[in-house]
This record gives sequence, structure tokens and C-alpha cells, in this order.
Amino acid sequence: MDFDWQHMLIELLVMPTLAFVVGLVMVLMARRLRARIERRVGPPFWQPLWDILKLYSKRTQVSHGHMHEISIIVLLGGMIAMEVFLPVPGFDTFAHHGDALTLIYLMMVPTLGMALGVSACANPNGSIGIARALTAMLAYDVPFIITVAGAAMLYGTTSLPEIIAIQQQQGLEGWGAVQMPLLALAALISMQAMLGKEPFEIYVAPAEIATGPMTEMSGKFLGSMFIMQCFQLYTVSVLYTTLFLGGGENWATFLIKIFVVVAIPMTLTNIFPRYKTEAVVAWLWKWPTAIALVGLFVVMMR
Amino acid sequence: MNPEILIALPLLAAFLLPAARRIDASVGIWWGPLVVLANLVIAAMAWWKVQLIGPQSIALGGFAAPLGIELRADHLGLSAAVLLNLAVLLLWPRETPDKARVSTILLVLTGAGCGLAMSADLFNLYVFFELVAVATYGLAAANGKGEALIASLRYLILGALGSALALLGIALVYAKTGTLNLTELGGMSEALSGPAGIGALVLMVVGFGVKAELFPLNNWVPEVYAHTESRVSALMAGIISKLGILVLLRLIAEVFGGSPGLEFLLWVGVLGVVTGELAAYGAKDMRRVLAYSSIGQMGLVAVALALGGETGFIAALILMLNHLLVKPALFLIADAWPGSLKALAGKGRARPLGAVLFVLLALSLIGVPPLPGFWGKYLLLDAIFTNVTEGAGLLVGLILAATVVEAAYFFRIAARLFGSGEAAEESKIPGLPAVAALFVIAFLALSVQTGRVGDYLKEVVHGLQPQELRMAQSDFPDPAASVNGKGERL
Amino acid sequence: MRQFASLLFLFGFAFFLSVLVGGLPFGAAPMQVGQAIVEQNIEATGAANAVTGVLLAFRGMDTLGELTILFVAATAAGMVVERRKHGVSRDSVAGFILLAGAELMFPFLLILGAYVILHGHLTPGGGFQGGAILAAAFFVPFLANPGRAFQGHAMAFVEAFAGATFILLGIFSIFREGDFMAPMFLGTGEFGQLVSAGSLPLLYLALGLKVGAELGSLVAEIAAAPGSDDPLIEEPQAAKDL
Amino acid sequence: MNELLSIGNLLYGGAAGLIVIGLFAVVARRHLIRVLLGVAVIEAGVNLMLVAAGFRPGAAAPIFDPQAISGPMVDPIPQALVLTAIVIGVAVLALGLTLAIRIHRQYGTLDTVALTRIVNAPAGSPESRAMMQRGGGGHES
Amino acid sequence: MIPSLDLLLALAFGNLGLMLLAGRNPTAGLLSMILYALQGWVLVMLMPALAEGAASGLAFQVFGWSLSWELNGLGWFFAIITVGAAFFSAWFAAGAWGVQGTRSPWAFHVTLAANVAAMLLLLASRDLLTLFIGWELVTWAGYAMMIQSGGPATRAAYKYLIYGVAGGLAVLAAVVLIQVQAGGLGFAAVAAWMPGISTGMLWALMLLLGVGFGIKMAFLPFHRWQAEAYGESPGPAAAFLGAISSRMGLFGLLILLVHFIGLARLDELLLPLIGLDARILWMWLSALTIIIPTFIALKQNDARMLLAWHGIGQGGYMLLGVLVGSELGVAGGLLHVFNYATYQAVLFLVMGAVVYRTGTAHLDRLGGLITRMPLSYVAMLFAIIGLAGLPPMNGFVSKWMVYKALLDEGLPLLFVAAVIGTLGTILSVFKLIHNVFLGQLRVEHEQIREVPFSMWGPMIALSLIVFITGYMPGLALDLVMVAQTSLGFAALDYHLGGFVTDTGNLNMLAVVSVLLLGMGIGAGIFLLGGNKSKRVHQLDNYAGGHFLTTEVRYHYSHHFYAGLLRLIGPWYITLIKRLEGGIAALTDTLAAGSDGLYRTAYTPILMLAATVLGLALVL
Repeated sequence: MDFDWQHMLIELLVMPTLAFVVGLVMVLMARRLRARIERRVGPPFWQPLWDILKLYSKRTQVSHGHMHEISIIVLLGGMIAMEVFLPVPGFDTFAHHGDALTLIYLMMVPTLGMALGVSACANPNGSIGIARALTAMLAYDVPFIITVAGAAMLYGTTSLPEIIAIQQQQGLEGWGAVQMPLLALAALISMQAMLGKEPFEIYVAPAEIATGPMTEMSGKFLGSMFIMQCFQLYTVSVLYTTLFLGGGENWATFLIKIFVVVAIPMTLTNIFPRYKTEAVVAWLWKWPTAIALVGLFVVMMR
Repeated sequence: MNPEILIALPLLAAFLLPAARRIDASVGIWWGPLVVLANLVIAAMAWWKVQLIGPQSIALGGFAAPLGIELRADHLGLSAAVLLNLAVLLLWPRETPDKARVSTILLVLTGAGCGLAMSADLFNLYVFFELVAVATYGLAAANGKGEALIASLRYLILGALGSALALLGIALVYAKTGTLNLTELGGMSEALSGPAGIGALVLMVVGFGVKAELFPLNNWVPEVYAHTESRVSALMAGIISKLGILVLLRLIAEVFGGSPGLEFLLWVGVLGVVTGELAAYGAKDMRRVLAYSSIGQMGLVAVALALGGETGFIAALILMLNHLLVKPALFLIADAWPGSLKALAGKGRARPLGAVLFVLLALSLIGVPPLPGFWGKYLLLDAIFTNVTEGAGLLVGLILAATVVEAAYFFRIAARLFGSGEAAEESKIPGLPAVAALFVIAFLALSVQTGRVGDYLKEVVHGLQPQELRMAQSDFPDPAASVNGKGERL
Repeated sequence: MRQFASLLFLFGFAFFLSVLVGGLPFGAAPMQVGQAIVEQNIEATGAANAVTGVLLAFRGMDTLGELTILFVAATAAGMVVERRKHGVSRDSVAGFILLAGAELMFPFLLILGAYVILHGHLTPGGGFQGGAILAAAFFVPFLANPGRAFQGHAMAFVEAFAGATFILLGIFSIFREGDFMAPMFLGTGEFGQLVSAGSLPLLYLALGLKVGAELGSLVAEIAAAPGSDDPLIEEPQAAKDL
Repeated sequence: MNELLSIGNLLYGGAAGLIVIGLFAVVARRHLIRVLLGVAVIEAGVNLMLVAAGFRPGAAAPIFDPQAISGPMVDPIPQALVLTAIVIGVAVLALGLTLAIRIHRQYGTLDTVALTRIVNAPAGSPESRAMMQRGGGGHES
Repeated sequence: MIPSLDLLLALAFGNLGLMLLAGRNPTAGLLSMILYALQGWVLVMLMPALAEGAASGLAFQVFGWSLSWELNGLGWFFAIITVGAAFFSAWFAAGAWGVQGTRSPWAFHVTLAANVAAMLLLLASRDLLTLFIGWELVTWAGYAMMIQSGGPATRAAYKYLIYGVAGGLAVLAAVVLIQVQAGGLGFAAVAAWMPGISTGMLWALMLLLGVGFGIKMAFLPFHRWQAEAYGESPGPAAAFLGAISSRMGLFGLLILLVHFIGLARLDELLLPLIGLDARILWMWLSALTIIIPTFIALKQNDARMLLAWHGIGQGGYMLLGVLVGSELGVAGGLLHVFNYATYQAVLFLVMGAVVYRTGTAHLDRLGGLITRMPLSYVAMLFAIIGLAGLPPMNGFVSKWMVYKALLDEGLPLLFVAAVIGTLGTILSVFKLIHNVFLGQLRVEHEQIREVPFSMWGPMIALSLIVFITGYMPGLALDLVMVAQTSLGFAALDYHLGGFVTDTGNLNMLAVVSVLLLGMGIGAGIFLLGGNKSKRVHQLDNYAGGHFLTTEVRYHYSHHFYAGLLRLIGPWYITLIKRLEGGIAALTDTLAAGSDGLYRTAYTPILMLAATVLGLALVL
């Protein structure tokens, strides 16, 4: 493995900022979409950025001990590390060092960091929220893992750049969504839960547990949470496009794809009420898992 | 010193004891042990002579084998005699009210035991066996307690019935072959292969089985061992049950080699192991546990005998030797914890060394590797797999399941010993009876020297099949064949 | 249920017994060893009665074992029987004729017993049968009058020395003939007379006395035991001197 | 018919019958004295069989009589063995009966079932002591 | 002092003797630590000599069988872990814990030394007989270690003993069967003889040896005993037992499945009716062993029980990896043995420390200890990330290898089953660290202080090992390759950071360094970007306008994951538990029956019956 340092360093700085910017635009799009559905104008273009800057400039914010602060750092660090490993047109030297499995596990590092931070501030609402978040994670990860297994079986490799290369080389019908529609659908549903969007949004339920994990977060802590949300939107969409939509040949098509991918859960989130925790688990383990298993079976048969 | 002195001397002393006791009352105390000690010395010298010049055959009364009675002074006989004398000397009962009479009985027991070990004549074996039996009835009733008397009487009835059946067996053998000498009988296998011969074997197994604690015949064991003095039950469990097995060993090794009658002994042995261990698991007080466990061990020995073959006999001998050293020590150690098992909580701390040794000896009975018990069990399984064609799996399964039950009840006791509970007195003195220590030392020596003892046992087994009279039964696995057939084993 | 089981097994046993016995050649006893003994008996043992020859010469050890069994049984019985407290006498129940008759029978029984023992090697009978008759000599008066005190001391000494002579003769024969219990002094007397068959009559005499004395001492034990309705003796029977 | 009643079958049959009768007593009866007697009967049967084993038709008793004609002789060994066996039987029986007397005096009963309950009662349990008091004659325990 | 197997065994038994004599005085712990370190050094020096096998001088002749010992690669690999685990638990017990933490430090040191000695004997066995002898010694040494603390541990140890003895006897039966059929017992002779035997015999042997070794490894049907047995033992004892003791079962299974039968033969061995071949059967058994115990662990509310149940679960990964058969899979399985030993030891040591300070390990009675025991918290954090298998730590590497091997060999369903196991682990480890260290600090734990150096030293050292072997897995893989080659597989081409395979590669150096750099950037943004934040007391919390006081228990730990447990509650079928109870009841009734048989008054009937039946049987 030849480490050409300077290329690495550039990627390390550029990719996260790129991810942050795209993430901000995605958050804006989400809020605009919700506004359109509720027949109102929606926030101006730079609103998400201002929110974060406002939170960061707050004077009084409450910290519950070192672990609270360290966990936020772990959160941000985990997110940044994830962005670096995502194969983006032009920059994918790091993507070669890790593969789909590594990425899935890297996604869990920030979640665990946040969980530790929230528990450190010893607020039962936070703990209950985290318990629900982890239960939801257990729920949506089962179908997601099956789709990843299916993809690995189909492409024969788990290295993301190669997956993109395989899909692009066969053109449109080479795409994952075309090759394995069922797995793509199951992945879409589990992505919905991964982003914590409406039907599966139990762990931030404001009414019952005071927005769950975010209860004790104030000022820059809450700001970091917002940053995490941007990164999360970007990461999930890029991963989905890589696996199922043939990744980005060039930036233009790549951006269109990831915005379309994000648009789907954003629209769905506005029309659903909220599931109870065990209902989330029961539902996700029933339908999407069934679809994914059938998809996997189909892939295995080929 | 020719070996028949071993028989004559104790009997002579026994005859003179009642008269001597009238002259000087204290005779009852030292007379018996002194004579047994002398007898031990003679036996050791005779044993050493056999080591040097090999087994001898002594014609009693000057009459050659088939006519007169033949005593076979071979490894098996003399080592059994030495062990018997040693055990009687060490386990001399103390608490019996009537010392003089008990000494007489023990002297007779020693003399008869030596005779039994060496005799090679079927009827002579029966007479000495009956002598040992009557002596044991007397010993069982020695301490005069009510229950001991009942136990002794019930044992007497069983023993008498058994001896009648054994005599019936001998009558059948004599009617069929006309001779009583074991070596002669060995040569007449086709005469004995008929129904009469096999029936005689079954009857003799039942007759001699009473003493050897075989399965349906051993109801007396828990009763007698529970109500006699611990030293007496140690003596009976230790060496006297082995004498019963010795008779069967001689019979099977020299006469009934591969006869189908042995299948009866095999299943009696297996049932003995299974019911013995299960009953021990269900027993409530320590003495009964040890009694049932000795039934189980004797069952194992019976299975080993029934399988025959060189490995079978060596397995039987090791299991007997191991049980001979372990059981008396267990009885003596358990003497400190009378009463029901529930009362044992925490007693281990009262006699720490005793408790630790109890566990060590139990390990050998279960068959944990470095200890001799393991080699016995290993050879037994080896014999089963080689000799038993169909049903070997079932047999091994039953025996191993019984071993698990054995481990269960021994370590239930051990857990109670070391468990919490008001330890009576936290005395640091090891509290181990001297005699038990001797047995344990012998046991440790055996576990260290298993290799050398193993080779000696191989010689003993070779001595059992007199080479000059070829084994009549062809299907009796020829020792040489089974040896080199196993590659580098021997 | 028990009755049924025992009957069932009894019939089974009877059936098998008949199968076993049926197989035996009756009347055609193989006599492989028996014939040789019958031929060698006269010059080997000198005893007219071949059974005595077998008992004392060919299979001497059996007889020794058997003698000891009787001895052990008597000792064990002595140990088990309780001692009666002194002074608790038992009234005699027998009538005059029985008492007198018993007293009268005593010497005759002794003579008969002695005769049977001494002619053991000539006529059927011998040590055991004669000994039993001697013992009967002591039984009859006791049965007639259980209360009478019984002098056992002499009995014990006779018993001890008789047994000892039996074994000492055997050991002596090792030095003379080289084998335990080998017949000795075969030359003395001539065949068929009272003085013949060398050491066998001596052995039988010792044996007879031993058996007689033993059974006699057994009688003494029982005589000293409390009646079945006497009070239970609680203290352990420690000092058991006769 | 006469073949059936031949000496051999009669003797062996008789011995077997004795043994079976003795066994019945030992197995089916509960009173110890009866059991002991049963044992004695069995031993008698076995001894009879042992003697019968040595029988030869037309042979004389094994006594050498200078005057008598010297024909074939019966096998002396079984007779010697029987002599020994009888004495063994007597010895065991004597010991058994003495024990029985002592037990009867102590417990007042000779019923097997009751005695077994005493023997098998756990050590020092009230049951065994109760049996002691119930012993024969009104005597203090 | 040339390093040889004899020296190693001499040191091990010397240590045992020393502890027996000098176990009581306080320096005993230090002494044993030095001896374990020495043993470790000897093992490391032995590494080059392993190619032609480090034979040992001592040999016994018993009944014609020669007993001799020799250390091969696989045994050496397990030996390193054993000695390492012993070193750290001895270090933990050497200091303050030895004085107040346990009733008798002598018992701990003696049993630890005995265990190490027995395990070295087992690992150095050259033929089946020495293997069996070592096996029994390990079983009994484990029993001794479990009963040292008395109380509930003795009951758990008793159940362990019954399983252990039954397993040992199954192995004995198989050893004797081989001895009789094959004539010789040496590993090479048996391996050569194995291909020739009939499938029926092969099934019998696999069943017997599989059951025997499976019991020790707490494989699925025989897992009932391990949780209480390891959970109830005192801190460092549980650490040692948890880390390596049940892996002796894996050592046996590896010899059986790979060395004797060989994975190829396992493929041909078809189950009579289902048509499933034996290898898939074993793999599904190990997959179930991963899932079921992990979800049982989720339900536990005693921390040590939770960890012990995870011990059973993680065992499944190891065998699953090896059974895949590819170099990556075998290396993954073996590496997981090493990784698991490290973080499981830390977890048990931390719980030992928590019990030392607070006296309890019950998850409902702890909480908020991070403020009082920060170092223990850090150690546990590293360890749970390892146990959960998340990137920076070594657990991730071995799990990644197992998953990759499963995907490459085309076994997606097994892959999914394994990942479900990991997800369950993440949930339960979070519950562990949340209920013990995070959340509200209880009133009664206000005064407790961090454990002394002698106790947090080994914890931190081990957690550093967990991080370093995670960061540079190449170090651990060197050890694994020794074992892998001795098992007969080709060596994996790896570099310090990870692997390059044509179907996707892993470079932990890159992943972890990026993670660290990312955290640096995040720290920059977070610390420099915002202003100073005000530290607040734990009760100054938002509670929906409710005023918080100390009386109100304001810490959510009881019935953690309530929603999930309500859903999967009915799935907890206690089939095995009922089966076990049934067998125990059967034994009791049989025992009462046979005891009754011996108390019957009518003994002559039995004799008569025996004679008649005997005659019937024979004639």
C-alpha cells in the first residue's frame, strides 16, 4: 500500500467539507419539501448553516462531564472518517483501504459515541431514547445486512470502488437496482429507518421523552448534532447510490442521484405517524426482511 | 518355607487360643496379631521365592494332582495371601466386646483366605470359601448390636443358600467330569460345554457371587457394612470381597474360559454397576454410600472378568487392587462423619486432611487419569471393545453413565464437606487415623508406580494360564495373539 | 404378588434343574479319579475304608477345613449367645424317669462314640460320626435337666489339644514324608486290624475328640444362656469367660 | 414305566425334589426358623445328588474286606465330599439358629419383613429403638 | 537455560508447588507474575523451534502405552494466550485484591497455577491418551478454581462438574474405540487411519469427541453450565476462565474436525435424511451458538452473567471462522480466540474491580461510576468496543475476516446470522457500560475511589493491547500464522495493517488513523468553534419541570430495552433447561428405586430369580 501522503491529506480535508456542504443542501431540501407539502414557503437557502453557526456562538451551554464532550468529538470524528471512506467521483484512494463491511461498522461508531455522550449526562429521557435508538438500529440493520450480503454475492466483491466500476462498465442495466430490484427496495426502507425519519422516528419523540437523546444537548453540543444529521444524510445516500445506482461517473450525475435518493425518504417522512418501539422492530423484521430474503434468494439462484 | 504352613499356622493358633486364654486372660489381645504377623513374614518369603524361581505346584499329602489336592503357589495366590495378611493385621477390630473370640475368627479367616488364594481344587476352594463365609458371619455379628445380628443372620441365609447352589454346581461338574482339579477340568472343556457344564458355571457364579457382591445377591452388603465397626466393614469391603472374586477369577481363567455362561456374569456385573451407583446416589448416610459404591466397583470387576482375555484380567486385577487400597481408607476416614449426609455441612473444615484425602480417593474410584482407577477403567473399556461384538456401545454407555452418577454423589458429599455450615470444631490437627494414612501411602505409591505394577500384573495373568496344559477352548483369545495383533502394545 | 413370583421362579428352577440333571450319565460315573484311588488306596493309606483314605490322606486339607468350620461356627455362636446373670437358675421340668434315664445313657453313649471313632479306618463311620455321638452323650442330660450347672473347662482344653494334635501331625508329616498331612507309619500293624493304616487312626481320634468337645462346649454355651423369657441383659457382654 | 422309575431317575428326581421343596420354604416363608430349615432341606438334597453322582450299578461300598469278593467299588470321593458338606451344613445351621435365638430374645419377632425394617431404618432412628422396646417379655428397655 | 518444553512444564509445575507452599504471604502474587512472565518468555523463544516440534524429554511407559508430550503450532498459540491471561489475572490478584478482595488468596494462586499447568499439559499432548489425561486435569483444575469462593459458586461448579465428567467420559470412550480399532493413538497415526474408517464409525467418533469437546466449549446444547460457573467465580478467576478455559474445548474440536477428519471429508459426510453435509451442520450449530447466548445475555441483569453468556456466544465465531475453510476464515477464527481472550479478560477484571469497590455486580444497583472510577471506565470502554467488534479495536478485525470469508465462500445466510449476533452484542454491551458506569451515581457510591494501581494496571495494559492489535493486526496475525500452518492450512498474506484480497481489502492502519485524524478535526471544530461550557451537577437535569432530589431514583437501568424484550420474550424457549431438569428427576427416581431394591426383605427371591434368568439366558 503506497501512502502518497499529500494526496491523502487533501482528501482528508476536502471530502468532509464537501460532504458538509452537500449535507446542508440536503437538509435545506428536506425542510423545503416539508414546507411545500404543508403549503408554505420554507426556510431560505442558507438557513441550515445559520442554525449551526448560531448554536456554535451560544455563550451558555451545559456540559455533564468530560465524557459528554469527548463523545461529541468521537461523534464528529466518526462522521468525518466515514466521509473519507466513501467513494466519490474523483477522490476514492481511501475507499480502497476499507470495504462495504468496514463502512457499515464505521457508521456504528458515531452512533455509539452519541449514545455514550447522552448516557453520560445521566438523564433518563436520554437513556430511554438511546435504548430505543439501539433497538431501532437492531431492527433496520437486519434487512440492510441482507441487502449488503446480496450485493456482495452479486458483484462477487465488497470493495466499493470495484462495485462502482462493475456497475458502470455494464451501463444502465448493470445498476444494482436493475439487477436486484427487491434488495434495492428493502435497502430503501431500511435507509428510511437509518435516517430516523418519520415512521421509525421513535427515539427522538419530542412529546414522550423530550426529544430523547437531544434533551441535554444545548449550544455547540446541539450544533454538532445538526452537523451529524447533515453528514448522516450524505453518507447514507452515497452508500445507497454506490450499491444500487452505479455511483457517480461525474459530479453532475452523482449529485442528482444522491438528491433523488434523499428526496424519497424526505417525502415519505411527512405523511407517516410514529411507530412504537416494538412495532418498529416487528415491522422491520417482517416485511423488509422478507423482501430482502427473497431478493437474496433470487441473487443466489443466478 | 513351603506355603501350606500359611494355612496350618493360623489354624493351629486359632485352635490353641481358647485354651491359652484360660491360662492367661491377656492372651486375647496380642496372640492374634502376633500370629498374623508371623504368617505375613512367611507369606512374604514364599512370595519372594516365587519371584525367583517362578510358580510352584504343591501336591498336598504327597498325592499328585488329580488324586490329591493341588496347591498352586503362583504370583496371584501368594500376592493375595500377602495382601490378606497385611489387611487383617492393619484392620484388626478394636471395639468388639469379646476380643478373644474375634481374634480366633480372624486367625481362621487368615488361614482360610490363604488357602482359598492358593488352592487349585474345586471342592477345596468351596470348603475354604465356606470357611471364610462363616468367619464373616461371625465378624458381622461381632459388635453385639441388635441390627448387626439381624444383618448377620440375613447374610447367613443368603450365604447358605448360595453355598448350597455352588455345591450343586460342583456336584454337576463332578458328575460330568469325575475330577475336581482345576487344571484337569481345564483340559475337559468339551465335557463342560454341554448344558450341565454351563448350568454348573451359572450356579457357581451365583454361589460364589454372594461373597463377591454381585448384583442380585448383594442385599446384605449395605445392611452389614452399615452396622459393623468401621474397621470390620473396611476389612470386609477391602479384602474379603476380593477373595470371592478370586475364586471366580481362578474358575474363569483356568476352566470356563470362553463358555457362554460368562454372558450371565457380564450382565450381572453391568446391572451391579448401574444399580450400585444409582443406589449410592439415593443413599442417605455415609456408610451406605460407601457400601453401594463397593457394589458398583465389584460389578465393574465382574464385567472385566466376564470379558476374559488378557486385558480383561489385568483390568479386573487393577480395579480390585485400586478398590482394595481406596475403600478401607474411605471407611476409616468416613468414621469421623457418622450419621446422615445432611449433617456433613462444613465438617470438612473439622478434619481438613481427611476431607482432602476423601476427595483424592474418590477421584481414583471415578477414574481420573493419573490415578490407578483410571488405568483400570481404561483397560476395561479396551477389553469391552475388543471382546464384545454386538452391544458394546450399550455396555460402555451404561458403565460410563454409572460413572457420571458416581462422580455426582461423591462430589455432592465433597461440596457439603467443604461447604459453609457450622464446622464443629476448627481443629487444625489432620485427624487422620494412622491406618488410613498407611492405606493412602500405599495408594500413592501405586499411582506413582502404575507402570511397574502393570508389568507385574501381566506376569500374574500369564501365571494363571499354565502353559504346559494348553487352553482347551480354541475361542479363548490366545494371549500371544491378542498381544501382537495390537501392534506395538506389548 | 410375592407368592406368585416365588412360585413362578420355583417352577422355572425345577424345570432347569431337571434339564441339567437329565443330562448327567447316571450309573456310568466317569470315576476318572475315583478308580485310581480305589486301586492305590491300600498301599497308599493302608485304610480298609477307602472313604477314610480319601478323607484323611488324599484330601486331608478338606477335612482340616471342615474341622475348622465347625470350630469357627461354635466360636461365633459362643460370641453371639448371651451370658446369664449368675444365680438366675432355671427350674428343671423333666420327670424322674427322664432324669434317671439320661444319667444312665451317658456312659453307653461315650463307649459307642469311642468305638465308632477308633474303627473309622476299618468300618464306615469315623471321627465326625463318633464325635457327634460323644456330643450327644453331653446333650441328653442337658436336655433332660437344663438347669444343671455344666463344667466346660475340661472340654475347652480337650478341644484345643485335639485340634492342635491334628495339625501338628500334619506338620510332623512334612518333616517325615516331605508333604503336609501325608500318611505316616504305614508299616505298623497288618491290614484290616485295629492297629493299621499308620497315622490315620490317630488323626481320626484327634478329630473325633475335637468334634465331640466342640459340640459339647456349644451345649455349655447354650446351657449358660438365659431362657427365652429371662430379662434382657443390657450391659455389653464384655468379659466372656466360660 | 420301569425305565422311568430306574434308580437313577428316582435318586436324581428325589434330590431335585428336595431342593425345590427347600427352595420353596426359603423363598416363600417369612419366619426365619422355617427359612433356616428350608436351607437345611436344600443342603440335604444337594448332598443326595452328590452321592448319587458316584453310584455304579452292581458296585460294592468302598470298604476293603479281605474275605469279601473283590468286585467293582463305588467311587469313594463323593462320599468323602458329602461328609464334609454335611458338617458344613451343620455348622452354618448351628450359627444361624443361635443368631435366631438371640434376635428373638431381643426383638420378640422373627418375621423377615419386620426385621428388615429395623436393619434398614436410618441409623439411630426412633423406629429401631421402638422395635427394641417391643421385644419379648415385659422388660424395661 | 535453553528454552524447551521441559523448561516450560518445569516452570509451570514449579509455580504450582511454590504457590502451594508460599501461597499465603502477600508477595506470592508477584512471584507467580514473574513465573508466568518467564513462561511467556520461554514460549516466545520456542517459536522458531516449532517447525520440527518442541518435544519434551519426559515419557512414561504404562501398560505398554508410551506417554510423551510435544508442542506443535496450534498448542503453542493457545499456550501463549493461556500464559498471557494467567499473567494478567495474577497481576490483578497480586495487589490489594489479594488482601481484601477474596477469602483466601492462597486458593486463587494455587488453582490458577494448577490450571495453567494442566492446560500446558493438554496443549502439549502428542497422542490421544495424553490429550485425555490433560483434558481431565483441566476439568478438575477448573472445578477447583470455581469452588474457591464458596456460596452459589459451589452449586454452579457442581453442575459444571457433572457436564465435565460426562464430556470427559465421552472422550474416553472415543479414545478407547480408536485405540482398539486403529492400534495406535499418536495424532499422526490416527489422522492416517481416519480416512479408512466407515461412515458409521466416523459418525460415532465425531459424535463422541464432538460432545466431549463441545461440552467444555459450552457449544449450544451443552451451554447451560458455563454462565453461572464463570460468572460466580471471583474477578481474576473469572477473567482467566472466561478468557481461555473454554477454548480448550475449541483446541480439541480443531484437532478433531480439522486434523483428524479434515474439512474435505466433512463435506462428503451427508446427514442421512436432510441431505445437509456435516460441515454445514457444524457451522449452523456454531451460528446458533453465536445468536442464542447473545440474546440470553441481553436479558441478564447481573453484569458477570451477561459477560459469561457472551463468552459462550463468541465461541461460535471462532469455530465458524475455522470451518469456512479458506485461509482468511481460519485466520479470522484463530485471531478471534486471541482478541476475545484480551477484551473478555478486561471486562471480567473491570467487573472484579467494581465488585471490589461496590460489593455488587447487579446492574440495577449500580450506575454513574464514571465519576468515581474513570480508569476502569476507559478500560471497559475499549473492551466493549472490542467485544462489539467496532473499528478501532481488534474485535472488528477478526469479525471482519470471518464475515469476509463467509461472503467469499458464498454463505450469505451464515453471514447474516453472524452479524445478527454482533448487533445483539452491541446492544448488550451498551446496556452493560450504561448501567454500570453512566447514568446517575447512587448515594451509597459517593465515597468510593478508583481501584489501586495493582488492579487498574492490568486492565489498562490489556485494553491498550486490544487497541494496538486493533490498530496493527499484523502483530497478532504473526501468532495466528504459526497455528494456522500447523493445522495444515496455507498461510494468509497479510501486512501490518491488514489484508489485500482481490474481493475487497482492509487496512486498519488507514481506517484507524483516519478515525483519529477525524476526531482531531472534530475536536478542533468543537473545542475552538464554541465557547466555554458550564460544568453542571448530575441532578441539574431537565426533568420536564420536576425538581430532582436524591431520594428520587432518577436512573433508568432496570428492564433496559423494555420494548425489544417484550417482543422477543416469547422466543426464550427453555427447552434445554427442561431437558436438564428431566434427566435430574429421572436419576433421582431411579436412585430411589434401586435403593428400595436393596432394602427389600425378600432377598432369597432375588437370588432364585437371578439363577433362573441366568440359566434361561445361557442355555
